[in-house]
Amino acid sequence: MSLLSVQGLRVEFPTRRGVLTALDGVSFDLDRGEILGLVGESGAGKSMTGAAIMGLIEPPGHMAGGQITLEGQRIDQHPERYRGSHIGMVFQDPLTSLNPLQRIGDQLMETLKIHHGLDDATAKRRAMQALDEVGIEGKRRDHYPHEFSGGMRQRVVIALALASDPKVLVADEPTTALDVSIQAQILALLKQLCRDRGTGIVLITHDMGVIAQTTDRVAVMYLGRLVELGATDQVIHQATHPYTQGLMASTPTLAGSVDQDLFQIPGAMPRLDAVPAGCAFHPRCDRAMPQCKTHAPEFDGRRACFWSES
Amino acid sequence: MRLKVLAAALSVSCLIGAPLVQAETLRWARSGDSLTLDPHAQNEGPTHALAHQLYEPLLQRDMAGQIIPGLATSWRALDDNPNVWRFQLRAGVKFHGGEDFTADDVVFSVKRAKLETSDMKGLLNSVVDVRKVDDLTVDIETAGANPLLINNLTNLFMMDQGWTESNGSAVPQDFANGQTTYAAANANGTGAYQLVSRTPDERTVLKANPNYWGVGQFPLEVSEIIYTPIQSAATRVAALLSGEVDFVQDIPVQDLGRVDATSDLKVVTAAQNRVIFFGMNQGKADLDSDNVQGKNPFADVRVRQAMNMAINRDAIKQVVMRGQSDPTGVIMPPFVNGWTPALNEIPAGDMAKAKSLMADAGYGDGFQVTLNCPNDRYINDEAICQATVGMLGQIGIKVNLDAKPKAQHFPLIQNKTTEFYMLGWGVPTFDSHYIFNFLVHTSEGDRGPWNNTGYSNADVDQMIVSLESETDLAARDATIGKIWNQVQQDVVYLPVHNQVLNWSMKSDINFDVQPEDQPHFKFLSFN
Amino acid sequence: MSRWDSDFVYAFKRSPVACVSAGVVCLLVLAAVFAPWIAPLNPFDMAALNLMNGFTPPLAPNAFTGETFLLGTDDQGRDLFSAILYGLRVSLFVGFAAVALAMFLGVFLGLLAGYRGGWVDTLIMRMADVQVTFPSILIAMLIYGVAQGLIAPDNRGDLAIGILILSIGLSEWVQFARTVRGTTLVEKEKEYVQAARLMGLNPLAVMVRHILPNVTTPVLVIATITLALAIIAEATLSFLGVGAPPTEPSLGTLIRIGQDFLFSGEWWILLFPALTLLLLALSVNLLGDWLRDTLNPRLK
Amino acid sequence: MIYTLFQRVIQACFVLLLVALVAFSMFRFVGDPVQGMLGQEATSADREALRERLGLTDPIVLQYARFVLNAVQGEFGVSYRTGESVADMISQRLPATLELALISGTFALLLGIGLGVFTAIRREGFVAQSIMATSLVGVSLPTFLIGVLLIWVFAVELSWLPSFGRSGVVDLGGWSTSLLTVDGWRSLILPAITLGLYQMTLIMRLVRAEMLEVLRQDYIKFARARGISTRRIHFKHALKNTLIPVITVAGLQIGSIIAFSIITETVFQWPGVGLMFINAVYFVDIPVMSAYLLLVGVVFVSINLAVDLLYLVIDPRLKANASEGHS
Repeated sequence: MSLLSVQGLRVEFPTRRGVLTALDGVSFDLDRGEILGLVGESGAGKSMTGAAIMGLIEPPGHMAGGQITLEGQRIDQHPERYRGSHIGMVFQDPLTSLNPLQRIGDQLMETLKIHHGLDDATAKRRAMQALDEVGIEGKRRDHYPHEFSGGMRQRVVIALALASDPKVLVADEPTTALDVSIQAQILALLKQLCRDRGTGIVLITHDMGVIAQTTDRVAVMYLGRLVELGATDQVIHQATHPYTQGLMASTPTLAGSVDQDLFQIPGAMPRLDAVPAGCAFHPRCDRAMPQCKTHAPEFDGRRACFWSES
Repeated sequence: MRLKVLAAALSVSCLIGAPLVQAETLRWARSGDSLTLDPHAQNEGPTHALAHQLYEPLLQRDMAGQIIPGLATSWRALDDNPNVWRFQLRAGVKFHGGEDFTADDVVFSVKRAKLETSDMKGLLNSVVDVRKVDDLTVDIETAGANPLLINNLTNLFMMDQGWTESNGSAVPQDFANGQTTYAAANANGTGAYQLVSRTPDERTVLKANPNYWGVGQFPLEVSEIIYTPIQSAATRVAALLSGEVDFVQDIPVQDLGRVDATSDLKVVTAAQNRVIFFGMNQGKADLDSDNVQGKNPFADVRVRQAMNMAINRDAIKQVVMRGQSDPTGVIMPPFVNGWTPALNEIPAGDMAKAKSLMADAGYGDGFQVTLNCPNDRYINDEAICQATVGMLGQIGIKVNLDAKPKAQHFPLIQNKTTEFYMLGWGVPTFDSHYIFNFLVHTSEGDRGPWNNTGYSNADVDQMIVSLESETDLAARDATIGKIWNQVQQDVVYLPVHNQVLNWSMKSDINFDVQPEDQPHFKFLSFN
Repeated sequence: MSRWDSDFVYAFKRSPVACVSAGVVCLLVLAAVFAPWIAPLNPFDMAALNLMNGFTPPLAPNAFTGETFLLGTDDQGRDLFSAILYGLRVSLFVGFAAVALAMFLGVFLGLLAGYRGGWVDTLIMRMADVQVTFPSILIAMLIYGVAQGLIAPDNRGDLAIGILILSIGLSEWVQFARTVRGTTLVEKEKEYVQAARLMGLNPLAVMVRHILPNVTTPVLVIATITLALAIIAEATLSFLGVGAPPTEPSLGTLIRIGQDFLFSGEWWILLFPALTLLLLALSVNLLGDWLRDTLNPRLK
Repeated sequence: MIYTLFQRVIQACFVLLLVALVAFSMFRFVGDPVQGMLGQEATSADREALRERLGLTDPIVLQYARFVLNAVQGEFGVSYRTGESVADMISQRLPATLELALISGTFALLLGIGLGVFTAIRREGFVAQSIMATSLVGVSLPTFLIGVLLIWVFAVELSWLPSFGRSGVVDLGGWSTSLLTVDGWRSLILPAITLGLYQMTLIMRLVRAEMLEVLRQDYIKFARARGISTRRIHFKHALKNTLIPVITVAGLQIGSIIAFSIITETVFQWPGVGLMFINAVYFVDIPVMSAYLLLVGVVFVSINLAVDLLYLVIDPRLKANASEGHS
């Protein structure tokens, strides 16, 4: 039994132009200690998937189908029971993720007390321990968020997210807002902490470099649908879906030598209210076949594409 | 101690037997407060109204406006010297502090009221000396015979010499320079009520004077008076309607109906000794505020006659005043010596004739002028002006109305900067001379200070001055009649009406309206 | 831009509050503009009034003259319906003019402060701080006092409206200035401004062209809310005796007159002007609220 | 921080001097006090003499210098109307106004914050929407009318509350309070509501807007992701962040409350400085008017200073900046 299992996830947004399907048929599993990358262009539904796992979809959006299980138990019906305690989350911008008016130690203790029912003294000790684990001196627990640099703040955020020993951590672009030099440190820290505790990570990013460096497996999303899923090496080097191939070819660090011209996928991802019939990617696909325009390919556990099946 | 208990028991049994003497509190409200407790520092209605409860003059006007004895029991001009008035003082009168009232106090008080800082000195211009004859007799000497001296003494309050001097108040409070004295905040009079506490503009509490000389002569049924100024008219009405006050002098005319219809309230009505009128500058060669170049339309008597006809006094009474006014054709209330029904006759409202008069005067197309009007002094002053603007508009006079608080309005008249204005005039001496001297006499020197019309008639001036020393009252009255005829003929002013007082009170109160708007609460009784 | 427009129109159509309040505001503004043609009488022409018509109840014949009036008459025999239409005109004129003045001042000072920076900025923004602490009614009393001293008494009647506009306008410019200054500070750093400078164009002129479209939305919202404030401030000042004269009454003056007749049973003299004012201010406020919610991208 | 404070105090003094100039010069020109003080029998010679005595014939600059010098010593002269010392008049009436301002301010703040939070977290709810709509009625009617209507309903028609004045006053050694008696509180209710309604609406709407803004912030999302209960997020995390901008506005509202008490005190005959001021305006009582304006200036400026200081205390970000010396 996998740690986290997402099956046939569907999220809908009722709008004045009709119901928009933000996620459709997203399925994947996550094992203990595993890091699963979620990639795709902006608007592909990566963050929405993360929010769905946390049960934090902003109304009027809602989960319209599928299920999410943690160690075999459904968590999507009462996400508040698992949120924070069983599943933690790290957001993109460490500068805005912390309450500016609360000392970081207090924020940590608050989380610890809520989830573990600790007394003040124990909570304090654990808070200092947690800070220590992310490489922050315990005595800085009395400092306010604005007294830390961006990287340090993200460490605090990670400490907060992991304070309750969650089984799964959803990290939504955890390094995007940071300097490149800090990014690697934070990723390494995340990776190490999760390996030590056996925490599974869903790492949401648009940065293929981060994926290559950090994840065990990777899921590629396009317009709210999963298009490819596989071991990181495999996806990067032997992509089967034309979209994934395009994505890889357009990433400088993965595309080979520097002087080679970067590939660019033609066109832009359509808006959610104008999803093409058939395979959503077909208008931009140079390998589109007639059936792509009429039928949507099923996800077979590895990819969703008529061309690569054939 | 035992004695006291016995006395208390006795008085309690007396109280039971005598229903007239019971503890009754009267909550009294009006729009403004008394300005000072120093009885000589301000010559002003609300100030005198409070002072009359605490202090007493030698003689006073009763609730009907008649002169009655106060601290003097009798008075007469000496047969051998008409310049001297002799006053017999009431015996056995004590001040609130227990001091005896004597001739020395009278001499002191009159002299005090003649000092530079006194606001009452203008009424005592003719007084040259005041002398003690014996402990209960005083002589007041005037420059020349003054047959009407006593009319000027009805608001001249008597203070205790010892108390006043020992409290550093021998000189009246210098009100203008903002001096504060002991006597301005405390009171020691002979009046029917004595001061308990006072916060200016907020609340003044009086209680009955147990040693008052008039016990038995006056009803004296009010044992405590709580006086509260309430500025906002609506709030004043609300306070009366909700039973928070018992007696209000100035309820707006439109609310009298509702007050009267309220089961435990009533309205008592009487004419007031105050006339409302318009003045216009007819003496200037050219007006600044009009649109006529090179001449003054008011200078033409036909224009003034036309205006006099255009003002529909009955409509003003009916609508603006809700019937609560007494339209008049002369700037003199009926209480005043010299008043006749013929003078009082209001001009016929003949619009056609008024228009033809305007045309004859060369203003067939009308003209434009500014009217200055107070908005917080007389009953519905601003509304009367507004109505007048409309009426004058009908004979082609386009009037711009400029209404403002009294403190800003009156300077315009006194500085002679207004050319068309509203004014009200009370006549505390009840004699025509008071009106002539202030409003008709050419404005020069001490005379005619409020005559802003530019009206100047040497004959009239000479007759006015002659009134002051005329001892033959019949001849004097004849001169008064002659002056009035000239004033009416020249249409010096445009009279509107005499104000009507409406005192609103709890229905169980028996109280007549005093024509000077002075409630003397010692006369008040309960049903 | 067109999408913004269509979104805006769509949102507008979907909000009954916005539709109704905009409708009411339009109706009232039209009524005010066309008052001379709609009103049965000219209430400002005192000569045309018949005092005997005073205190006529709505739709009931007057006891003396037999005339009937839709909303009754006031204490001067003035047809209330006409008086309200003309009063609306005065109130709206004061409101719009005051807002225009505040907007002009605010935009100008905001631009200046943001663009020049340094001591000019400090001075203007300090002035704004001080200004904000002094409520409009005190400013109005100040200006009224000064005007009383400086203006010849004969002209005061005509100038009452001017004083109202000046005092309300002068006390409401701060919000405009702050908004414009903020936008100016952002725009100043952009490349096109530098480019304009390099090309020898007047950078300020270039900025104004770029900044004004950027601040249209917030300025519109502030203007709407300020309009409601100005209309109420006018009424309050009329109560204190600093407002429009009773011969040419605004809604505020009508209410001040009407409240004298609250207890005496002539309810219509207060009720109709008060209702009109309430309707006007409420609609403008609701519209301002809705505009702020709809146009503010952060609130979407 | 000391530097900032110093800068602020200097600015405050400058502002006050300016206010003094305005207070002095404007009122110097309104009407003519001399006329009001003398009775109807006064002659023009009397008036000139009085003018001379009051120093109204001196050059304006001299009068201003004298005014400022006296004001600094707490000496505002004497009222033309009542003859009392203006300083005494103010100290006698200030408690009434301050208590009224305090109660209506507290009412506005508590109810404003409470309703603001409620309408923000129940943003779409019917009750919240109704509160928002009715609150606009409160700001769409002039204060004086609300006061008169309250008197009409609660004093005249229902006879529940007094219609005017300040009763049940207890003197606490120079400070008269009406907060110690039932009567005192009863007489406070209507004026306090009248005065506080506008501010309450304003604060409520501000709190709502700020709260909605705060609730959109990342740290609120992160707090939710950390599993903190909605209740705790609203009242612990969001509210405190909401209140920071509210402090400035609320502080400025105290100034408004004191200024608007002119109207409320007139309607309810509340014996405070506002009523004193309006009487002074009608009577052209220059010393009282100038002193009042200066008083309001001092109150406003000190409130501004206090708000600045409060900011430093509450917001740790500013404290850091100020201590580094660049604010």
